[in-house]
Amino acid sequence: MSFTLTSKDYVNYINIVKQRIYENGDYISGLDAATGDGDHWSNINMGFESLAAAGEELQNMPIDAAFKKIGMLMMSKIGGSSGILYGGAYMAASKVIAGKESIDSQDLCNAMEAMVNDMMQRGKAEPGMKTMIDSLYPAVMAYKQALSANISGRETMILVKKAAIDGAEATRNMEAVKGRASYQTNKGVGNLDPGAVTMSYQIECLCDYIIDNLIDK
Amino acid sequence: MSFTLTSKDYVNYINIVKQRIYENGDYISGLDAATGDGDHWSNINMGFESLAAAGEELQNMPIDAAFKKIGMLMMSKIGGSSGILYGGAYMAASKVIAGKESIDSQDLCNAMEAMVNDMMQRGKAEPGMKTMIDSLYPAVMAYKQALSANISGRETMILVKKAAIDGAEATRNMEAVKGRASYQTNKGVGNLDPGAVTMSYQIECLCDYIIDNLIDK
Amino acid sequence: MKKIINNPNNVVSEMLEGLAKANPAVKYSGAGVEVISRKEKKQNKVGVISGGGSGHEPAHAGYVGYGMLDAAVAGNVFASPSPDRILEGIKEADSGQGVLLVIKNYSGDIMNFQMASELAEMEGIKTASVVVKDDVAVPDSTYSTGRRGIAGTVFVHKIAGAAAEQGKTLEEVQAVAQKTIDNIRSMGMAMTPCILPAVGKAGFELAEDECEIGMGIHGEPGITRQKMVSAKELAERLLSHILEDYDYSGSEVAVMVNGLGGTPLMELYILFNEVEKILSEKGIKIYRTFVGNYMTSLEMAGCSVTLLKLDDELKGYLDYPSMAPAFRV
Amino acid sequence: MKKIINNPNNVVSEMLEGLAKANPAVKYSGAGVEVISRKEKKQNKVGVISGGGSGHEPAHAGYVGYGMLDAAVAGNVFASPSPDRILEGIKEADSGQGVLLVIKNYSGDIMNFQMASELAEMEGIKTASVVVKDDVAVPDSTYSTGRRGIAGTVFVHKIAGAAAEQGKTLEEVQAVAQKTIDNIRSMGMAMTPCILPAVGKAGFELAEDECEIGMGIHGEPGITRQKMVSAKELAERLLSHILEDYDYSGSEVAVMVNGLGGTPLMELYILFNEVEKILSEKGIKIYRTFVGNYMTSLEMAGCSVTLLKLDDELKGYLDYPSMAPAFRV
Ligand SMILES: Nc1ncnc2c1ncn2[C@@H]1O[C@H](COP(=O)(O)OP(=O)(O)O)[C@@H](O)[C@H]1O
Ligand SMILES: Nc1ncnc2c1ncn2[C@@H]1O[C@H](COP(=O)(O)OP(=O)(O)O)[C@@H](O)[C@H]1O
Ligand SMILES: [Mg+2]
Ligand SMILES: [Mg+2]
Ligand SMILES: [Mg+2]
Ligand SMILES: [Mg+2]
Repeated sequence: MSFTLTSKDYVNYINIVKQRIYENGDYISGLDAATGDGDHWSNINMGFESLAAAGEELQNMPIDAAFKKIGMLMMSKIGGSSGILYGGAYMAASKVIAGKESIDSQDLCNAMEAMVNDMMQRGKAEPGMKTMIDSLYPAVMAYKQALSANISGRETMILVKKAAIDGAEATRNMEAVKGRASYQTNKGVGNLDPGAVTMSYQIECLCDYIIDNLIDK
Repeated sequence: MSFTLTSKDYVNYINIVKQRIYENGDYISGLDAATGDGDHWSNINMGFESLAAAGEELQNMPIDAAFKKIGMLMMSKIGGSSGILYGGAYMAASKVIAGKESIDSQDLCNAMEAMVNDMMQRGKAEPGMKTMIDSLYPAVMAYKQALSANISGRETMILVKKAAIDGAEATRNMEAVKGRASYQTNKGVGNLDPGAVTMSYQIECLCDYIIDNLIDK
Repeated sequence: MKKIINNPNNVVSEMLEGLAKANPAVKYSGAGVEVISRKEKKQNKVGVISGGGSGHEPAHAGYVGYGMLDAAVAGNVFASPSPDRILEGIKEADSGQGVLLVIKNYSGDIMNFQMASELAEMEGIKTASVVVKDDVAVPDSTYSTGRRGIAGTVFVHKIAGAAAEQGKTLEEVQAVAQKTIDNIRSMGMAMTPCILPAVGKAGFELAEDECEIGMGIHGEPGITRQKMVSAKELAERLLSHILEDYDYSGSEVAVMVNGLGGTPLMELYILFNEVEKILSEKGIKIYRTFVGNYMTSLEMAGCSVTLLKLDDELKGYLDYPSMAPAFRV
Repeated sequence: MKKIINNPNNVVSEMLEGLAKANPAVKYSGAGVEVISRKEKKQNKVGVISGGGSGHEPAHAGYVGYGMLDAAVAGNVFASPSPDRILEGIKEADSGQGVLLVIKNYSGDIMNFQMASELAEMEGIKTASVVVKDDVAVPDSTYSTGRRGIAGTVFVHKIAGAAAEQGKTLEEVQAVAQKTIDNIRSMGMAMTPCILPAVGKAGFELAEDECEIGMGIHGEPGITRQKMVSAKELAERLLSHILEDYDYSGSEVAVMVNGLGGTPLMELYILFNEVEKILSEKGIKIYRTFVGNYMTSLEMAGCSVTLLKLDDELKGYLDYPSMAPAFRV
């Protein structure tokens, strides 16, 4: 039912999502340019490049330490809103999985919940405000529900992934309250939130990685 | 054979050439941009606008005083190379026709000769250096020759005009020595000198004005 | 993209390296930290630091110097510096009397400076913060992020820096910085987009005859996109937004006409000439004027106008000497 | 054309009116004369004036102030001022000890300043002239007009101004200005054209990946049009032209990295960072550095690099205080 996610797995996943983000440069830059300052892609891309560069070190750490290190790297390399939000989130996640070499599905769900809580608190933001939270929050909700419903690991991952993608898509019609899109007269309505889209890439890649590599077919 | 050119005529001529220059803005600006700094048209256009604005005053002066005033206006309103060259030239011309209410063909020839001499001295330039002198100088030579050959006033004006236009055209293949075109690696070869072109407009308009208005057909 | 750069990823460190070589009064922390600070550290003085994304040069590193900032912390282009960088800036600025953080009101900056100040407190350094929000293009709000901080920030650096230099306490410096913020309003416009080095192309376009009133210093949306207007109309438009928001009537002000990077000084002076006429008509007295590129957006063409209402206290601080290369008084 | 202006024909007078309102230490002669001069006139001091076409702001009016110019005379955009304007500038600068005219080497400027100095002599004012020709993009020549005067001119203002302020005679000020000129070399490049307000469109184009090495500050042709290069290669290229022309090896220099108006400070610092590396490799010691927009070409994107070889005398004058708003030392 469950799976075991190691630091090595996480580094593999990082390399996958790094590529995904890299390939979508024009698209993501365009989303942030439309409603913000245009740097979200270059921020997050630089962040994943530095995570990938630290891959060797990360994969030899226990997963809690790896998460902490990832948080510190994202906070210091990305900068901007995303850097601190991801940085804080990974550090918070690291705490709830403290002492673990590797994690199972419940741990991952707990970690993601800790992440979204930290983001909401730090960003003084809630779901519905047209931010990256709008992808992560529904994914966490779906994850929790799936775990309590006791459905298969594969189905769980599919539900989580779908919630994240739908959540990102739902930002299109939201009015921005936080972040730069809130400066627009129309509050960014009609445009996707770039942070929600890159969040959905990450969740999607992670779920796919778990499905493809950690769960028996 | 000869004609009588008054200040009133000169002001009429100024209005005609002002229009001619105004209409060729893009063309002349383009010539100066290609080899220089692009301001020749705006300089000379501003100059003729201020001459036209002073028309009332100019047409009630004796012609020697009008030339002096024109020189002062051109020097102070045009600026750049053209302003001082035209300014100095008109002042020099004013001296050779000193004491005259109006001028005849010989006087005009003398005035133009004084002009080109002043320009050459002030600009430390000679014919063949790809400047406005290359239009004025041959015009003066043609004028002198025509006067000594004793041909008709109409024919004289046609010859003067042709010499000015041909002279301007001849700058195309000259290498610039003075002025900004001299900075080009190819010394501006292939491009007309803007100052020569606007000089040829002036001589052409003046000759045409004399033919159309001052000479019996 | 045509820029005089080497690698787009190194623009910040190479720029600051160059800046520190050009200005012997400051030192550069090195790549990855991106802090410019005074070489001669005065003891027992409140430190004043600022920072934010890069691309706003001379902000913020150009304002480090006697009478102004003690340190400036640079993020990547248009991205707030991270807490660890800011912490280094705080440490450089600290000489035992605490450090004031001058923050521009963007959620990224707020979050990063907030965490940095927590880290500093953990290391025993007292900090206080002020948040500059002068851009009247955005409605003020406590629910949303609210008003952006733009060119008016430079006045806050100047005044807080002077107060600190004169030996005021952290609370006093913070109070006068806050008072400055409360009396500043700015409004900008842009005529061309800017290009982030790492992105390589413009994020939006403005037609050959268009401008955007109220655009932010990161190219954030403004109030209206419209046909370009004359300098006179532009001055009226920008000032009307400012004067609707805050009552400057009868007061003495400092004026800043700020260029966004691609607009020549000639145009800024022509704009100021119109601004002055309007203020003088309205009986608003100009005490001191600053015209130039103070808070830019890379190569963006455009400008902003800032008014700061002055009293004797603020005048004194504004007039106090500053040796910061980008703001010599 | 998108410019913050009113009427293209009034840009110079409106700009100078704005400048004088912003800077209480200077006065403006009024439209048609276009002279900015110091309000407080020191008696019995050699006057130093400069001027030229407008569009090079802060040159020349921004260099009027204690320790630098006494007056600056502005022509229309890119057109030398006329003799009558220059004469007014000379009169403003004269306090009985004569006036030095700092002229940039363009035939228009030479002819207009020459006539102005004759007019001044007729009115009993002694004048002397120096002609700045620092642009190594153009071969030097006595037959043709020869080398253009570009950003290096600002160093001549600074040094002549300091010498005059220290009470040197007209001959002495002229001699030190000439010595400065003899030791200055500059080289520039451009990435975009500029637009004359009265013309309304660019006179030439540069492709999205092209630059022109050696282009003049009025958009005059350079040496080569080529693909854009990195900051490192650009520094090598510009310096190689300079160093081929004049032997700076083993000497101490002042460096200026000048922006043409549309290039952000970030890029200028990155370029300087490379310039510094090359000079230090070659054992050329930098005594003092100036990075910024000193001699611009309207909104043109581009830059120039200037080296001035210093000895103790020139160092002294370079370091002497200047209160000119665009060149505070
Ligand atoms: N206060 C906030 N809370 C949560 N998320 C936020 C907040 N502010 C911004 N974001 C997210 O950050 C994204 C922008 O990130 P980025 O472009 O890297 O930073 P910046 O806005 O500082 O330029 C937005 O699309 C949004 O998803
Ligand atoms: N030394 C000179 N002698 C004669 N004519 C000159 C000289 N220098 C320039 N010119 C003429 O002036 C014209 C340029 O005039 P203009 O553009 O008004 O001045 P500037 O070159 O100062 O921008 C050139 O096309 C040329 O005909
Ligand atoms: Mg962004
Ligand atoms: Mg010209
Ligand atoms: Mg940003
Ligand atoms: Mg010119």
